[in-house]
Amino acid sequence: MTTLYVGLALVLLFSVIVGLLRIMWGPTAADRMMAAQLFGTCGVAILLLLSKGLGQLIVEDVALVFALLSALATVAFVRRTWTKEGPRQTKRLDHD
Amino acid sequence: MIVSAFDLVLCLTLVWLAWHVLVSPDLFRAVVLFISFGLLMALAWVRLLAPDVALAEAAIGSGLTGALFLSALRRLTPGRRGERRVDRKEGGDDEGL
Amino acid sequence: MIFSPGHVYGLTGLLLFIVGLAGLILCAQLLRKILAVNIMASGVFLFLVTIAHGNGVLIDPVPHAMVLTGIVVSVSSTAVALALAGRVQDMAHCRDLLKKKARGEG
Amino acid sequence: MIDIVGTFFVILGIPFFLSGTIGLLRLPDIYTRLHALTKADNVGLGFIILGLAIQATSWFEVAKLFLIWFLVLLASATSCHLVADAALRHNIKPWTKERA
Repeated sequence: MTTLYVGLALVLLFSVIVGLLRIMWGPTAADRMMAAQLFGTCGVAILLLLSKGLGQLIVEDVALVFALLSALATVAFVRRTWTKEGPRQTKRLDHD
Repeated sequence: MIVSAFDLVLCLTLVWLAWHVLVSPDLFRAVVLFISFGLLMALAWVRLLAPDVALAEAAIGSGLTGALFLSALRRLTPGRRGERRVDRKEGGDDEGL
Repeated sequence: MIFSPGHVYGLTGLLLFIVGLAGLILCAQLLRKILAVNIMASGVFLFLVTIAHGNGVLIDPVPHAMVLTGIVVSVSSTAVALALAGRVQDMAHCRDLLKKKARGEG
Repeated sequence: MIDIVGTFFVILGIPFFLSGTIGLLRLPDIYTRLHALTKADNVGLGFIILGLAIQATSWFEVAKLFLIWFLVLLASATSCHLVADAALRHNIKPWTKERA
């Protein structure tokens, strides 16, 4: 049982490592961010498989927190990094 | 056996990620690599039988720190318009390390 | 079992600390220095938790508490450092220690 | 018996994850990659969670597992929409056969 589930987690870890290639290549910033989003989902799955394979039930709570906060980085990216208008800082310096 | 294979792959990936966070020419790529580094650290805590630390790392390390860096990146990147810097079609630039 | 997790993760923590320290010294951009400090902190935490893990039978809770506190402290100090870096860039008009221009085509 | 069915579902979820990763690497533009990523991964995670929920020991655990799946669905739908919207606002043209 342990071997099977940890082995499946290892397969998903390899899938994450292959997904790193998209972060390295990614032509646009959004491609890189989407790869990070994939890691969030894969991380939840790996944590669940590890929790079953190693018999640690509390790890499911870690997966829960992962799932809860996985959208945070993407939202910060879309709202704060990849916006159209110029840097807010120039505006604030004008006020000073 | 399979468990130590998992450990080995995870550790190699962590070191590889840390190295590329520091040498990648594009700052945005470095930040995204750092976010994935934080995600994989949570797996390492689980393997070290520290689910309490994994919980804190999942909440703070990957969620909050990533958002912090992403929102600071806009202010700390050069160029009059941030999107020209972040949204280039070709690969990274070579403006120092 | 070929490797005990103590060996693998302890060595990884050490390597992360070294890589982070090298990045902190060698990289010029301020944001990358902050990233390097974070990586160093991760290495230290990994090493501490590995010590607490021992041989996996009896787990010491004190390093866990220290690492938990350390994670929270490191995120707050990261926030302060990022704010300071933004302030340095605005006042000195340079975004790294090689005095590259902050505004304009740089 | 229950263990075999649960393990079957868990193993069934893995190919969906792998296809999500392959789609992320091989599809031509950001919109198609978004599609591959969010759909394939959520179905894969759904199968894994179904398999684990079948083997779960308590109803509380089942509820927790499905809560995790619901949260991941919510997060990926939200972020997929946000990224696609931002990409359209950045004038990234969707891929068509003619422009390939």
